[in-house]
Amino acid sequence: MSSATAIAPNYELIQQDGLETSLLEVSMGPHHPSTHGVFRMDVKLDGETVVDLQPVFGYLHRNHEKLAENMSYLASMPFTDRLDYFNSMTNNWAYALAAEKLVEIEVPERAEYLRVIMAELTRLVNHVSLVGFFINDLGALGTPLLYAFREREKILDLFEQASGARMMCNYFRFGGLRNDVPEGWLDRARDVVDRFPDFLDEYEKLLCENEIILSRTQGVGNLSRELAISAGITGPMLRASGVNYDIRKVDKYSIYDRFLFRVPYSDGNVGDCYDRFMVRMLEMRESIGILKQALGGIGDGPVLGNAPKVFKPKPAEVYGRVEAPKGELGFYLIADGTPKPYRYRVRPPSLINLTVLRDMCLGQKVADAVIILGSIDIVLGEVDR
Amino acid sequence: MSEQIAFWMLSAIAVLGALVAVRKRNLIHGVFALMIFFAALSGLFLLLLAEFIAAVQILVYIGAVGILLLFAIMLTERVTGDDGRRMTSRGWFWGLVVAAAVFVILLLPAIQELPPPEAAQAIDPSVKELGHKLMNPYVVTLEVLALLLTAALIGAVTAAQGVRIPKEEDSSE
Amino acid sequence: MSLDLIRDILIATVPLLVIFPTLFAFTTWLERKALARIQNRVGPNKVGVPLTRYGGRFSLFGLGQPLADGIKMLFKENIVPRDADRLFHLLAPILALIPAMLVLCFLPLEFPWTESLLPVQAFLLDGAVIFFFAITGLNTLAIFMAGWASRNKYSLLGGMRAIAQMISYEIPLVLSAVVVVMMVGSLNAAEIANAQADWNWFVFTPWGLAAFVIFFIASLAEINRSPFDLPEAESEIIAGYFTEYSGFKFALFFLGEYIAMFAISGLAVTLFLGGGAGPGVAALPWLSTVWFIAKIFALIAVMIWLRGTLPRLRVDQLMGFAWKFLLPLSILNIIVAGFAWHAQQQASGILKAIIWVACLLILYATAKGLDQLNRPNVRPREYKYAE
Amino acid sequence: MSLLGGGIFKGMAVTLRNFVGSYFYKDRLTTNDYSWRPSDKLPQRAGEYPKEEGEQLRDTTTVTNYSRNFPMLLHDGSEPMDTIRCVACQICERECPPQCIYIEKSTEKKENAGGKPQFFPATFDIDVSVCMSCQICVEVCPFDAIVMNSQFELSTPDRFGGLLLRRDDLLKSNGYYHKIHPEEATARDKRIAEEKAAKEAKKKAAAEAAKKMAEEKAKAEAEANEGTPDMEENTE
Repeated sequence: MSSATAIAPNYELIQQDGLETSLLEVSMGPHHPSTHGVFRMDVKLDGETVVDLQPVFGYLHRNHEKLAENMSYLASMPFTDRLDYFNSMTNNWAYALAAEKLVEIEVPERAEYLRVIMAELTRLVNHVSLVGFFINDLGALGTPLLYAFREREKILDLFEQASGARMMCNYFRFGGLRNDVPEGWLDRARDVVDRFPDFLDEYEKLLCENEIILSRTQGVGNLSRELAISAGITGPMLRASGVNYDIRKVDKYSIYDRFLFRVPYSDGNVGDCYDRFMVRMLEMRESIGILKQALGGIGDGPVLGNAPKVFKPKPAEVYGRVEAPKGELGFYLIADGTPKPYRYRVRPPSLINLTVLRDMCLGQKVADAVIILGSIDIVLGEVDR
Repeated sequence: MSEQIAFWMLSAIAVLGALVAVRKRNLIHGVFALMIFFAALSGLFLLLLAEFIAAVQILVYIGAVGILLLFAIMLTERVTGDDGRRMTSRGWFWGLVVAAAVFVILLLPAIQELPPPEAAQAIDPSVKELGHKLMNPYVVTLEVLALLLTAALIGAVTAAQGVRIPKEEDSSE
Repeated sequence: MSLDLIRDILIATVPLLVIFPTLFAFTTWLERKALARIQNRVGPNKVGVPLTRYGGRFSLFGLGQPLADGIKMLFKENIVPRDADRLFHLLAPILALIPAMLVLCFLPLEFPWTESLLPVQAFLLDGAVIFFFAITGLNTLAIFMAGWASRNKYSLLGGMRAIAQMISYEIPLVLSAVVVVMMVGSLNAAEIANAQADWNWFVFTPWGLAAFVIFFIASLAEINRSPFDLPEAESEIIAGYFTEYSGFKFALFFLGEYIAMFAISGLAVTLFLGGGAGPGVAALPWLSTVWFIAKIFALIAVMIWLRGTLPRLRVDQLMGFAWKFLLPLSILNIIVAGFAWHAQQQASGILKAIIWVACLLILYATAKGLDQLNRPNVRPREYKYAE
Repeated sequence: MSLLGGGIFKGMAVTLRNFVGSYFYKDRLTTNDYSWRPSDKLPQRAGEYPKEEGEQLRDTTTVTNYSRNFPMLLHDGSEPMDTIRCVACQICERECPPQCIYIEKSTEKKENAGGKPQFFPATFDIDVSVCMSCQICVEVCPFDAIVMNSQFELSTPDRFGGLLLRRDDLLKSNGYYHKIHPEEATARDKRIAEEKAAKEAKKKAAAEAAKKMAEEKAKAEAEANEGTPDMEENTE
């Protein structure tokens, strides 16, 4: 591609009599402080303005899908942790949901409650650290990020006590959970959840009115409602563009229909970085509401249903999806009667949300490209798989 | 004594800087050599107790003119030039003659050993005096100059904005 | 050249060369510690006496950390990119340090032991303030040099940003200092400091306060401190102009940056915060040096605090802030100060208070108006909820 | 009409509160100063990392009772190989997602903890540079022979042999297991006892059914693991 044809269609180069300005091509990444992993953006700059951007990924490709097609259903459960390593609980859940559809296992009620609790805690972890990273991309010296990590630590402690690991939880099983939570865990969780709103108040005070953050994020990286829908964007990013769509409400999977919660979304006028940031901030409050209801309503009972010891489903095709913190996470499985899936396909929210990066970045400054990428909320483990 | 040493050192630096600035093919190197020359000149002014002029020398010539040159050079294509090619010109002889003539004319007052003009003794080279002079007898000149510079600035901005060439395809944008 | 002259030169310059780099080492420790506490961390707390076996045992709050860092910097490999302009790559960090060290001697910092001797201190120059601005501007060149010589696109972007930013912010910086120069009627730093004796600090007047705020903001930009650290914006252009620097050259940049921080804070103290004035100075003259440095550290503490709190501006917003907000405001401030000063010559008591309040109101209203004009649509938004 | 720069001042108030609070509240200063181990006990060189059981226990005090790290093999009594629970059935080897276990079955049988003559693992290697601590092996083990250790200081200058845990490195007593994971170990022991009681109650029928099940399972798993790469490549 020559530089003349590669310029974005809606951008005009300023041309002067006899003076030609040339574009500066910068390869941002794969080792760049703000690409959230090994991701590369080939950016063409006119001064500081982005006139073209090519995302390049695949540096973290680990053959996730093909690996899973060559091992038993259960054995790929720990690999789903590594997709979006911030949210291993929801990854587990999406996979478990798909597999449970294959063999139709009843999930005990206590397990369902615990699943909801884990998923919403995961949402808190993800959103709170995403906001931290996002402000870090804006150039803060990590202060919001470290506050976020301080709170995330408390939730990770809960995860560790329940599952034995802080990030690679590997906690969900077909038909329930691997083990029950230890004694006193629910009280500790209640304590963490009760104290979380105080932290959110402080966080909002630190960030939501800051003039610099407001002027940096508003009007930057606009994503129109139409483009968001046609590109298949899901999750908070879609809601920030003004579409009211939440799989927890649409599918009512698990026991989400028992809880009262609201889904924040913007009026869809701009759909910029500020909307994406605020929608996540507001979603955390709703998650706390769900958590309080779930922790209040949970009863005793088994946590693992009547799962067969050898998981060998009949030939079928299923698609299981959950509202992961980053968007719709789906697993598409084709069983052919053997203990291994014939086809195993992940619909990663990060990758599909990333597809509109170029459209959002064109015409913005190079500093904006960084925060637009931050506001999409990608995890390269999930993008590259 | 120490003034003497300082004078010779500064003079040597100034001459060297000027020579390098003229001889270097690499434009950026040349500009920086020019700045060294300016800095040495400012030092010479300081030796003459003309501290305001010295400060202005740095402020204007290094801080503004030098940076302007750098920006201009950034826009040119072959910044580094090629040092391999020697710098020659057909008119070097006449250039030398003119340079010698200017040198002699500049040197004449020193050679003739004229008595210093009376006014020179009366000048108190303080910043305050300078300020009063600028604001009292020469205020009109100053204002006219300021106006001229402002006009130049606006002109530069207009020239730099250039002409936007509209694209044929999407005129709606 | 007599020995006396050499002795005097040494006495006048060596303290500056010793005290400020020492303070620099202390400030890096202070900054790391304070930022750590702001972020709920502990900060450096292990290194006591580096290179000895007592380092771990007597940690002294990690005070040995800067020393250990210095030793580490000295021994690190000096990496020069293959295509770099080797001469300029070497000169840039040195050139960054020279102006920063040079301007220190324009500060009215009186060391008790220089008083009896020949005062070589350059602050006796009549044009000290203007010299200060002239020489601070040289820093820009060093940064451009570093950015250009590294042959790295990020470095070049950083260098370009630095030049644009420093030239823009020099104007409000100088214009806000003009108010003080106008009031005192002198460019001499010592005279300006002396004019503020007996708590007549300029920061306690409305125009002085406005000028101080403008000066402080502009000085943050001038020394590339957060939230104006665009030339070294880590999340965008790696480390900007010193991306390709390592080892001791990097340390020199670092040192230059901090010395510039001291210098510009020192000028702010001189212009607005009464210089070395403070309680007890009349009785013990050497206290003035202590007060001066204490005030510098107060300003630096605010800078650290800002760094721990704020994200960075974008490059166009940064330029807009200088040209569309600070510049009009500082020009208005000069006019306001001129009128108010003449008005209060005749007035007294109540009338003076009214003039002051009016000045404050005019300045604040203008600032607010400019803010509204610059960012008309930027405000928190309302969000809808779906049940 | 908000105050000019009000948001910035609010933010600065928050950071100031955190700055001051970090001196007074444990909540605001979550960083641990690793005071649990005196500095003279810290390993001075690579290779000096503790391998003995007592040292490991001290290491594990920083992690909670619930954490898991790498697997270990359980034995019941004092002499490890006499009371090893593992019978080298190789289910874990087959199910291991990253394929980091290598087992060689012994040729002759030997009395184990249950008092019955059984096979035992002649070789049982876990490559901890590959292991991802997923605990699948623990779940699939029908004999409760493999559980998760919480020892984490395994760094070594030898990246091949040093990271390959042999059978004798892996063998840990049930008592050690009780120390590091008290709740889990108690629950497991209770379950084993219950199963044993139930087994004795209807020995015959259960034995019959179990045999059938095991055959089926072995067949299924043999199918499932066709074409998986040989472990030798990993361990060498």
